[in-house]
Amino acid sequence: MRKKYTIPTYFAFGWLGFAVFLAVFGSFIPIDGYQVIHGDFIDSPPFTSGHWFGVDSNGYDIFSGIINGARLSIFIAVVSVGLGGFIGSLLGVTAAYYRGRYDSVVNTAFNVVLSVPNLVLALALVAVLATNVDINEAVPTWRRLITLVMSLTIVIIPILGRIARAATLAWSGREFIVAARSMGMRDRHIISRHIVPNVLPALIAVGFLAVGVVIIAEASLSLLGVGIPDGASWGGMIARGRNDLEYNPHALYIPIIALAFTVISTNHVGDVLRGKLDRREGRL
Amino acid sequence: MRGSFWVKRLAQLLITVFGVTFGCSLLVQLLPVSPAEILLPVGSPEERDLLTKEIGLDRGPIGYYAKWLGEFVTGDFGDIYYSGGTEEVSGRLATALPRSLLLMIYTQIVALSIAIPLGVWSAYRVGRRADKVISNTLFTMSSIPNFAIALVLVLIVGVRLQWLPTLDYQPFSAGPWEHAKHMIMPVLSLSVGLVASYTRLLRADMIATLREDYITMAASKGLSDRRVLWRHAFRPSSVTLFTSAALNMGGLIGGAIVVETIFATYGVGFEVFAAISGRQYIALQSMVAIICIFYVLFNLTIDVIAGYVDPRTRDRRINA
Amino acid sequence: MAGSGVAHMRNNDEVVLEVRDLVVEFKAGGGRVVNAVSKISFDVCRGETLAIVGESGCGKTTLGKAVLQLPPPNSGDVIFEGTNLSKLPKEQLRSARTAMQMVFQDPISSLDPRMMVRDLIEEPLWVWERGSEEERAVKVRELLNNVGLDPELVLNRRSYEFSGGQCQRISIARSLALEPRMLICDEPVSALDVSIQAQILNLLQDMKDRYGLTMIFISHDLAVVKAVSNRIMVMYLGKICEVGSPDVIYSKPAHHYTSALINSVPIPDPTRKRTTVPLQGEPPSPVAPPSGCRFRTRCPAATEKCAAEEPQLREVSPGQFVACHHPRS
Amino acid sequence: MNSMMSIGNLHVRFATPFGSLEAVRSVDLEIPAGASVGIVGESGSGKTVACRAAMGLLSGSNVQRDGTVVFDGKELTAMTREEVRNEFGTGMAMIFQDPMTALNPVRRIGTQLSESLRLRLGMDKKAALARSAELLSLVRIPDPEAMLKKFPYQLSGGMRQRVMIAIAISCNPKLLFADEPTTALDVTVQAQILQLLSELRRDLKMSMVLITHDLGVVANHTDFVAVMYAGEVVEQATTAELFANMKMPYTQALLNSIPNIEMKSGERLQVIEGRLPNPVDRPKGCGFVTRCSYAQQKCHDEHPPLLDAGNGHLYRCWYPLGHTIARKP
Repeated sequence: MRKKYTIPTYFAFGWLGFAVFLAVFGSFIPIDGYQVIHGDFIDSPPFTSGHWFGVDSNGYDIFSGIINGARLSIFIAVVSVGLGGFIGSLLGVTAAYYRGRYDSVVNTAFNVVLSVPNLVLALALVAVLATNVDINEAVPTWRRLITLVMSLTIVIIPILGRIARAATLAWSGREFIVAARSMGMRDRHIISRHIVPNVLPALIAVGFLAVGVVIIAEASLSLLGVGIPDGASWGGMIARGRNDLEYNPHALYIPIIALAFTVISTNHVGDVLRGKLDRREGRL
Repeated sequence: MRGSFWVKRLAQLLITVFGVTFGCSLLVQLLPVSPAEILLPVGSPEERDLLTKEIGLDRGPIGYYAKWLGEFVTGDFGDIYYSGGTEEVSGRLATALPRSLLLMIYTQIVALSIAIPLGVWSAYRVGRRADKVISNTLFTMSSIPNFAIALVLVLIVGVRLQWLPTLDYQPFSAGPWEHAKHMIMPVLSLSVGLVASYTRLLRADMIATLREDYITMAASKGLSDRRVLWRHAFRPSSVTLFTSAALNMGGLIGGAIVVETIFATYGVGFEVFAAISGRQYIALQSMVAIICIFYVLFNLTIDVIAGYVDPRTRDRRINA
Repeated sequence: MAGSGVAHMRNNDEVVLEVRDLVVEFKAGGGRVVNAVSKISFDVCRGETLAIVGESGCGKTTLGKAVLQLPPPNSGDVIFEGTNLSKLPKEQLRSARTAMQMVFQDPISSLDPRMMVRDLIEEPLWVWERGSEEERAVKVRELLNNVGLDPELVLNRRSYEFSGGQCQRISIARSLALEPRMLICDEPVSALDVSIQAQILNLLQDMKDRYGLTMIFISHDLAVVKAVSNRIMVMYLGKICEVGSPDVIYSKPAHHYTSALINSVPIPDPTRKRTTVPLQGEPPSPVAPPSGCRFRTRCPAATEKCAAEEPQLREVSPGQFVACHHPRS
Repeated sequence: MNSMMSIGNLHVRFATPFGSLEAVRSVDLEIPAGASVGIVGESGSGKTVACRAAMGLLSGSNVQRDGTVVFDGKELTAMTREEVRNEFGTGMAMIFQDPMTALNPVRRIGTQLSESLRLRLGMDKKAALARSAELLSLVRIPDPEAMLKKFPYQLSGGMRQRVMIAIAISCNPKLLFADEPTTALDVTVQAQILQLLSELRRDLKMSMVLITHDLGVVANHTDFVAVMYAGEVVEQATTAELFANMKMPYTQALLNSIPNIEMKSGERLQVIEGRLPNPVDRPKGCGFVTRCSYAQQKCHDEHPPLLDAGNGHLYRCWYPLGHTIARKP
């Protein structure tokens, strides 16, 4: 009875699996590190032997850059969506379940954060959080990474929090919640046994879309020069490729393609999950 | 009773502006160093004290915010500090805001005028090949970030074909074609994703509406498909579309940072970015406040539009 | 009607549930208030089935939920087996509620779609930690058998795999798990297909006998009510019109509203056409109910007195109470 | 008697992910001019689909319709969509079960009502609005002028249903399909609407098809009845004949399982056990065989044809009621 997946869906799962594989095991692949300079191959086009994706104008190998970028982009996206999703849904679910003053405070806070454009918020947070006591001293890389993840987490909280709140509002109107209350169930059990399992699928579906949002936001920040230092992420590669458009376009479009494929895949998976969910709920 | 709704709504929106700006001013307080030190890295301690007083940083978080708010409402948005002197934020915004507004308006016009017919048509042909082709293409388009489109446009149209200039902005007074030449690529980069998301929204709502009894009812009156689609189905299906369009306006005014940077359009987004990277926190606070006020204004417009598009929402307001 | 009054209260040892002057109001925005239930009193004796009948919007569902304190009423007392539920602290109310359970109108919405039938029915036992895991499993099977479902076939399936009638059986099994003494059924068959309604009604009767239940049966359908109840209470716009035994109420209704309701039910017999004129108009809004008797705007016998003075419930024949200034004779 | 509509061998199949679903199979139905024909059945019996298919209102790539429909001397099944559309409003009209969803929520009553007058009858705006007000008073809506300016959400259920009737009769249709017109309404309002429909039918000399699950409604408001089960017509006769001389065990079981206002209180209802057969995978014999208390081996093996008991009374049963056969223990 289960509807079979279509070819694009297999492709999306395949690509995401591949990207995650690269992110996790990329460092074990026997190729040169992304920062090794191949002086003889500067500006080599793709399919040069030993450099499948070519070499950029700094002499960096693009293939190993993509692999390293996958690690960074996916790490940042998964951590900030996971953390932001957790905090956001905690707030959203409890707010919608208990209602009252607590709910209006949470909802107002979500609205306040959402009224600032994503990128402006992330930029401002990164700028403030990554300021050193001695302003002339460079901020260490690990701190910039943490700052970036924190900022993107804060961007994600209200996005997923609002979804969790809306879904909880819809489910708590169902009569099985009244039934649970009438059998004397405690609120925290109602939330953990009845609300969360029903809200979770929708959140996971939207979570995939949020991964796309975060990957794009991170790349935008890198383009603006406030992302991961050394331009190691996909966004950083795009930013570097931009400087040398005319003679070395593949240094620009290869990371763009990698990024676009990843975002298309996460969006597609999110969409497929949501579609399945809608069909299931359509039967209820 | 309707009055009380608007009062409530306005209060909600004011709270939003207040929350955003107060949050911003708290961020300034959270900085591990005094903003005066950042703004005057080479100044003497006396000069810094003077600046601290001028900004109001010596008054504590609330005092600082009150001073900023007092000045903001009288139109004094603060200054941008250089090593050589200062520049008023209001002056910068006066050039940047019209650019951003035009960019936003063109983008919305382009996006909506493509998305509406496309969404209605593909909902009407739901499940057929044309609908599938449209949906899949749009889905792919919606996943491509706007900066990627911008960069590819620059590469192909600007650098290779040399059809359009890749940088700078020209006002309308410099001639319509000059103006348009500099706007086409930024507008295209921003609208591709919007076309896709608007079409998807409208298509989904239209499909749901077309299943309603009142559509069968309209068909059973002997009306043509075209009339049923546009007169009966479009309006009740368009609330989400217009809501989303209005919400995007705020984002387009301040959030088109990357595209404005790539094409050197220098609108509000670019100014925000410049303020952040130049650590002009006071200027940033005022700019974010402006963006937020626009967001709020567009939110109010949604309420008016939604009340017109779907009269049921008016009633819900009374019962809200 | 729509009157208040306590003349119909029985005050004997058999009374299990006593509700006094219950008021439920909702805020409707703009400072307006929906008068869902206005000062209603009634009692239910052990083993009895009280039917609450009325059209949509008369407050019958709200009344049923208010008895369970879901949510608690604005004022009034609900005294169940001598305990005043309206005055209990939260924790004690939680355990007191288990003696009264509810069956809902929408059988699909009342079951969590993510849970298997096994867990759905075990849940109340789990909440109160009744018995060991094995004992609970045995109990679940017994309950399913009792409501006419084969445990082997249903235990590991989820609610969306079942039809409305089967869901309602599962819902009934769940409500019986805690062995309540009272069951409140809120329109339990109105969402079901005609051929299924009878199955569920008969099942409820069987369960009542088997578990010695006292029941409150809420419905808009006079025919359904007649089949199951011992005592009928007719409601209109948050007030009581008439209380009495089914036979009396159906054969000689004293309230004009009751009589109109009975005459509106179509009889499946083409040789006997209704001759009476149907009641005109529709119920007014509970936000601004009419003064005096709330039914007067549609009543064929209304006089000035009905606008000025609210009728109180009074006995017109043994066991039949009516709130009307000009009852039908 | 002239025929208003004659449906011959109508089949409707839906393509679903689970296989082809035959919602209507081999339905033959005659609607005489000026008559009121009731179609009775449970949900899923195909009664609504059959009527919409006959009108040509089912569209979509997954629907397949076969058979002939002749309306007022014209063969609808041989006409283009455009030609069929020209029959709507002036020839055929329809009213729906749920007045909440069948009126466009964002357009004023006046606009919705005058639309077909202007487009189909070519009236100008002023004349159309004036005629709209007349139509509203024809369906007994007080203050029609004010009603024209209202939105559907501002009306009660009964008022919406009246508006819908006004829209349906606005172009003087010859045939009105009423799909469960009172199911969503309260009993007292239901009686008003049914009476209104009967009067309008008489005054405007319309034919009417009344689709319902309620045998009580059919008994009082129709001249002919067709009973549908699992996509087929299983019994068909004049209303008087059907109730006087039931042939089909299903029809009788349906009648007996409905709670009847005239039964004794506490009396047990007769029950139809089981459920409708799965429409994707129908049994090869009689569709009712698994639920029928008279079923024999032949009923499992062979699909019964429509048989004639004389005077137009058709039934689809190997062992009709009155036939001497031992009832299954």
